[in-house]
Amino acid sequence: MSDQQATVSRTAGGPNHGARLAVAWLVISAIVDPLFWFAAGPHMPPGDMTSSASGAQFDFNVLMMAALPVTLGVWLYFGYAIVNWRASKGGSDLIGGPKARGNMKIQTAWIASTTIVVLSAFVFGTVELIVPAGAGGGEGPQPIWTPTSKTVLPIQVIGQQWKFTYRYPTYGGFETDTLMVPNNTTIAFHVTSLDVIHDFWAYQLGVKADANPQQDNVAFTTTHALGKVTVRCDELCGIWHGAMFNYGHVVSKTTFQQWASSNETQLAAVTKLLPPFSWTYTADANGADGVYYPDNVDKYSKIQVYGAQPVSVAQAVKPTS
Amino acid sequence: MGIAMAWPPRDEPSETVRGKGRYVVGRSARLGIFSSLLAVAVGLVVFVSMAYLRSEPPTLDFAAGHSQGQAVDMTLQTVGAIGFGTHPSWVSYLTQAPDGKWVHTTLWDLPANTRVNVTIDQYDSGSALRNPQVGAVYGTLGNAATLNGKPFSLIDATKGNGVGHTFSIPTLGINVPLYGVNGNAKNFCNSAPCTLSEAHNTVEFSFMTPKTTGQYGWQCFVPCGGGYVYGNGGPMQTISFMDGFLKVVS
Amino acid sequence: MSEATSTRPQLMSTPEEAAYELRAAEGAIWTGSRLLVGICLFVFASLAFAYFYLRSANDAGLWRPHGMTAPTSIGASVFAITVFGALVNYYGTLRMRKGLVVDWEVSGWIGVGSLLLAAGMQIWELTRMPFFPGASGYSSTFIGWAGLNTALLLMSAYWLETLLARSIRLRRAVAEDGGPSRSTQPPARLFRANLEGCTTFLGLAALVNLVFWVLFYVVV
Amino acid sequence: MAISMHESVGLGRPGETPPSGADRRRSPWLGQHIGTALVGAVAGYALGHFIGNSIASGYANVQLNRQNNVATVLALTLGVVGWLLGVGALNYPILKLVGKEPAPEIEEKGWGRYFRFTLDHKVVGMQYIIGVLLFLFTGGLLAMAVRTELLSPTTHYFGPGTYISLVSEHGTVMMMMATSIITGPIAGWLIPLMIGSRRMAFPRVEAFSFWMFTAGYLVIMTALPYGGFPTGWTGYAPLQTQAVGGMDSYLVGFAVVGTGMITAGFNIIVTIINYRAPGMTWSRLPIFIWSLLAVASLLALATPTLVTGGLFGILDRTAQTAFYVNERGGSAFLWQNLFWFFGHPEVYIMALPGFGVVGEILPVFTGKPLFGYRVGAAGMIGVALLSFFVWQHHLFQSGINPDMRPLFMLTTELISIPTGFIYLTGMGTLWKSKIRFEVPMLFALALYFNFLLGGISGVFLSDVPVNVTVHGSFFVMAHFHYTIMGGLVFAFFGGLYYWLPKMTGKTLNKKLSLIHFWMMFIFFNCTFFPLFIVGLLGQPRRVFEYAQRLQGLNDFSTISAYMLASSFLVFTANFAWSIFIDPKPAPANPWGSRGLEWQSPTPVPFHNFDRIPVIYADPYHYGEVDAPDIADFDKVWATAGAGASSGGAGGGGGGFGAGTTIEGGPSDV
Repeated sequence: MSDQQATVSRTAGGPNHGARLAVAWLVISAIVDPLFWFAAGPHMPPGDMTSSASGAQFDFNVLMMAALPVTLGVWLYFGYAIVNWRASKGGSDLIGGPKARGNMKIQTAWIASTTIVVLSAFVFGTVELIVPAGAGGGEGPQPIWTPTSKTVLPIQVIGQQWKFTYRYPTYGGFETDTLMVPNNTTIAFHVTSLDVIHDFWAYQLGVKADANPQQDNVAFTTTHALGKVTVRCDELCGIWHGAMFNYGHVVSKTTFQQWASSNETQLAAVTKLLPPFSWTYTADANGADGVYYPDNVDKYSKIQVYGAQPVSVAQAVKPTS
Repeated sequence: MGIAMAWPPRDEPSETVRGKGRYVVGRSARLGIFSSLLAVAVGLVVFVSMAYLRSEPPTLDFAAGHSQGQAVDMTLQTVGAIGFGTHPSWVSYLTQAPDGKWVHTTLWDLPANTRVNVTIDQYDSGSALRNPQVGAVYGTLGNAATLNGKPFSLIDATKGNGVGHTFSIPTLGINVPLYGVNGNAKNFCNSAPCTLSEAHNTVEFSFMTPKTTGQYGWQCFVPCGGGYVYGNGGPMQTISFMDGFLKVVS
Repeated sequence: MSEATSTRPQLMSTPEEAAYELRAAEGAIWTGSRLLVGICLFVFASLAFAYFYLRSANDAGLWRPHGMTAPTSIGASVFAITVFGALVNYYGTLRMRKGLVVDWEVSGWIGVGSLLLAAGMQIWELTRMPFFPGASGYSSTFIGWAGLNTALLLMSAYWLETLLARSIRLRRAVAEDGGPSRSTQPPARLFRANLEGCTTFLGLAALVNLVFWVLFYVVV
Repeated sequence: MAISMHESVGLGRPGETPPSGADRRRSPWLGQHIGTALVGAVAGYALGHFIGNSIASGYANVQLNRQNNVATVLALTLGVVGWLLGVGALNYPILKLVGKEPAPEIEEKGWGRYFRFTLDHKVVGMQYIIGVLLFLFTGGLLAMAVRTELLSPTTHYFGPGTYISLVSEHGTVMMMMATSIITGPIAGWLIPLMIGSRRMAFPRVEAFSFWMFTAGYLVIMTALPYGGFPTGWTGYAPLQTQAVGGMDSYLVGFAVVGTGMITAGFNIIVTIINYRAPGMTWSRLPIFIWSLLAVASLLALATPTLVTGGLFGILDRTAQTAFYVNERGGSAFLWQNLFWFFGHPEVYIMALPGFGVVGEILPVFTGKPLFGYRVGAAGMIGVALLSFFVWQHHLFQSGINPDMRPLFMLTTELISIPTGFIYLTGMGTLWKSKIRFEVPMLFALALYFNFLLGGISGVFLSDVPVNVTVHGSFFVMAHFHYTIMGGLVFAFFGGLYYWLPKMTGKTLNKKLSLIHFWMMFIFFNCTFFPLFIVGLLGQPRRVFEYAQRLQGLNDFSTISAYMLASSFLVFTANFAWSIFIDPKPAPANPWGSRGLEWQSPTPVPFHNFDRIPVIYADPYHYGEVDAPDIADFDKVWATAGAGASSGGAGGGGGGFGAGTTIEGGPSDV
């Protein structure tokens, strides 16, 4: 913005409004930007418990570095105009005619500078999306940006009206209401739904992925701090959407091992009733389908029809196909 | 009519174009008309919000006269078709009020941090589960429940009569499946309230209400809203049918 | 007008103003009919998007599980009759340009009849389907097509019919001025602009029918 | 629309005096009006219900749940048809079947005309004002209900089902309103006056769009008695397919309002292209008209996708097709794609007219010409074009096409460049100006303040990594309230305060207007700014339970929302008092505008201009000593306008005839 203001100032007489504005703007930016970066930045959501959370925090702060000067610059300009150029104070000598109707330099500078800002934001955003393996967002069934880590813990997140459950395919495929995540581990969340669209939002993990029926939506993150995690449904899914939340924990690897093995044993009886593990959670062959479609020719839920092939636990360790 | 206009424009009106007295009725009459329209609008809004939007089934009070440490007994029933009201064909829960009457509600006042003994008479037939995980009992006291007097911890919904409904409080981690009755039973109950002479299963369990007061939603996890995609519409999304609140009070 | 309803002088357009507004009205009909074609194209493009989306997302074999196809003979008839109606009308407009108004009227009525017949057959086809509407992606999009095409055909028939009815009245009204095809009277000029727009729209109907006939019956 | 291709010009000369005996000051109770429309709607509704019950009461799903969607859809659809028949909107389309010429467009008198199907765009404009205010205040009351529920994180004022229905109803009503809030009332009233035309191109289509709009209001209001709908305004399937009867009201309502939007956009485009006065070249067009041209092309071309998508939804719910049910060959993503292909242009439908309004207001109150007029106009067209290519940014976390995310991030961020032009024109116009802080100017400046926050937060949303946190949270909710309410609604009120003196000939009370502005501005920001923070701290949209720690911010927002709502009470009181109860005459041109619309007499005669004006200059010659006349209103065409009658574009060609062939008057450059 300083470009334009400086240019304007050269074209007009009287006090050098452009220079004043530019100086004020530079001073304000020089104060506000570092202030935000150092004082507020480290506390910005969603925190830094995982790679994707800290990535989102970093990106947010970087965007703020550009957004604050732009916003304050525009407000400063408007404030300056309101204070200085009011008719009740006499205002300026009116400029009419072609001079007031446009200024090629300013217009070009404006377009060029906004284009540069926008393209930089695009390049930055793309890098920040691709390098950290999708930045914690749901990448669909065939993720194209995958983590570098050799070992990935897959956790299947199942949305249903109205709760989330979690299946751990590498631990016998048990299913539980509680989300437990080991620390310093790369996780692949395989998010799917039994019915309508939900959205798995593990706030502190910096992970968000829609849960679609018959779809496997994969999101990656790597944990690096212990703590409590809030999980909320972020896509309107019916009456209890607002109550569709629960809490998870990032725990040490050994605690997680103990928890997982004990659950595997304790829940063995239930696990036996569950359908064989697959990337989309296919309803049981006799599962209630609501009898909305009366033809009964192609009932839901025959695994062979819907293509969701069961996979062995060994296959399940590496999430990508 | 060219307009080479002075700047800034003159303050006084350059041309008065419309006078008063255009209206058929006088000023006070217009004021009256407007005020009454406003009053009607306000009345309509208040009526709609109070009489319609805020209307809800009655809340049964299990907390009144409750003394500390004493357990609360609560009896519910589930029925395949409520048989009355605006949605006679919907499945529903009913609650027995302390005076013994069956009330079509799922809202209860319960004292905090108190043991609640629940008896559910299940009159509905069952089906398989979309998610068999909800066939397990968990979150009750001792993770225990009895079916017709016998303890059980898991129902395989693909066998026998399947699961009719569940009683689940997701935020408290409580889940109890209710075994279905035979849909072909001669004495199958077709409309509420059902009586014990009709085919039913009795499920009993206990749970502790939380220490913090507030409203805790509960629901059924069996897709029993027939005629809706995924079986989760209609009664499954309507308070007093398959959804309700524990209103935990101190 | 004997008793003036307004205190200001009655509006009297100069001939130049009248000509100006007449050209604006003609231009409005031209622009409007093209815009209408654009609007309808977006409607059918949405349908085509649905078709290709569901077809390409066929990972679970649910696009057309049992090789089901809507009744091919009825479908081909709907397509053929629609194209026939549009072509007949177009031929009629060529005749009308030579001053043969009645020729166009005959072909126009044939066109209306064809379009109505096609719409009727499209509805009849719905009762002759070998599949349930919700059986597959194909069946769903087909039902959508049948509904939208019926609406399109009825709309085209309506438009053409209004022009035919107008033409009959115009023939009398502008008889001494060269008839609807030659008259320079405003109603005749607007009528011709309107007919031109309608013919364009029928071209759209024929095109859409061709595309979706290929999609639903030929390359399924 | 085709059905109303009018023949404006009867057998006689255009504009010839109507046939005798046509004193249109008829009794307001006679003929067709809103009362007969209601009767028609009720009759159509009952008929539709009857037909639907005879068709579908035996369906298996209807037997199970006694919810007959076929009957509901037919009842609502035929209700709308009955409404249109009752008000007389279909009289001419029916008469056309027997070749009848349209009735002459003659002036109606008396207050009864405001309740009729009328061909005067100025009357339709006034009808639209009341219509959009009805929509706005209904949506506002629903918002109050939503905010009331959010006073407490755990105790509930409404049931959860009712709450979601209120949220959905609020969103839908407001979206429907916002599509028309400026294009209906202000644009409908002003376009012919601003381009020097005596009429809209298709006056019946103009009126039709209004009566569809009101029918849409009635239809969407039936959602509540039908049990509401749980999907929010986005109507995501398969929840849509699963929902109770209120969903039918949503789908039919959007189709009805959508049809109204298409027809309104259609009419605006055709009028602007064809009915510009001689000399009203493209470079002399007011910036507001440019914005309307951009908006109208979005209205006409994006909305068909919504209507088609809604039709698929209706088929899923009635004919049991499976467009949106994954398990049967459909795809829930299909709805998301179709909906947002409409939905994102829709967002700009709700931004661009606001830019146009402030573009008109700023030059008047700064006494300077609009800065960068061409850039501003190009920006609006650019926004309109780009808006067709950004829709998947709503689906960044959905699992659709992850490989496309960088592309949609780019297009989304690119759109901020043409949007930035609006700031360029605004800031350039303010440079060394003489600002008069009249009420319309305050609203215009407030738009620049608010929209900046809305726009900048949009860049955060477009950044995919940040989107992971803010998608679907209160952050996005605050973002679009800042753009739509902070932008469009502020522009609407600015426009009302600016043009109402022209429209009604009456002066609004300045003190009340100022109170309204300051309350609205302050409490708008107090209501929505905290919601950015609430969203960043993890509160998803459309929830009735939230974290205890967020109660303070939510309560602050709720209380501010109550104050915001009361600012509209001030406006209503002002409007009623100044227009109806105690009217004070307004000066002919109270703001000293050079706009063409201010140069016609007040009240504007039925035909707007006795002589079609010949335009000499654009309306922004402020601050010039020898400013040219904008137009000649008494040009005797027979001598001076010779160009007008030459080169007639016969046979339907020449869509760009008007405005370009005349070479009257000096050039303005």
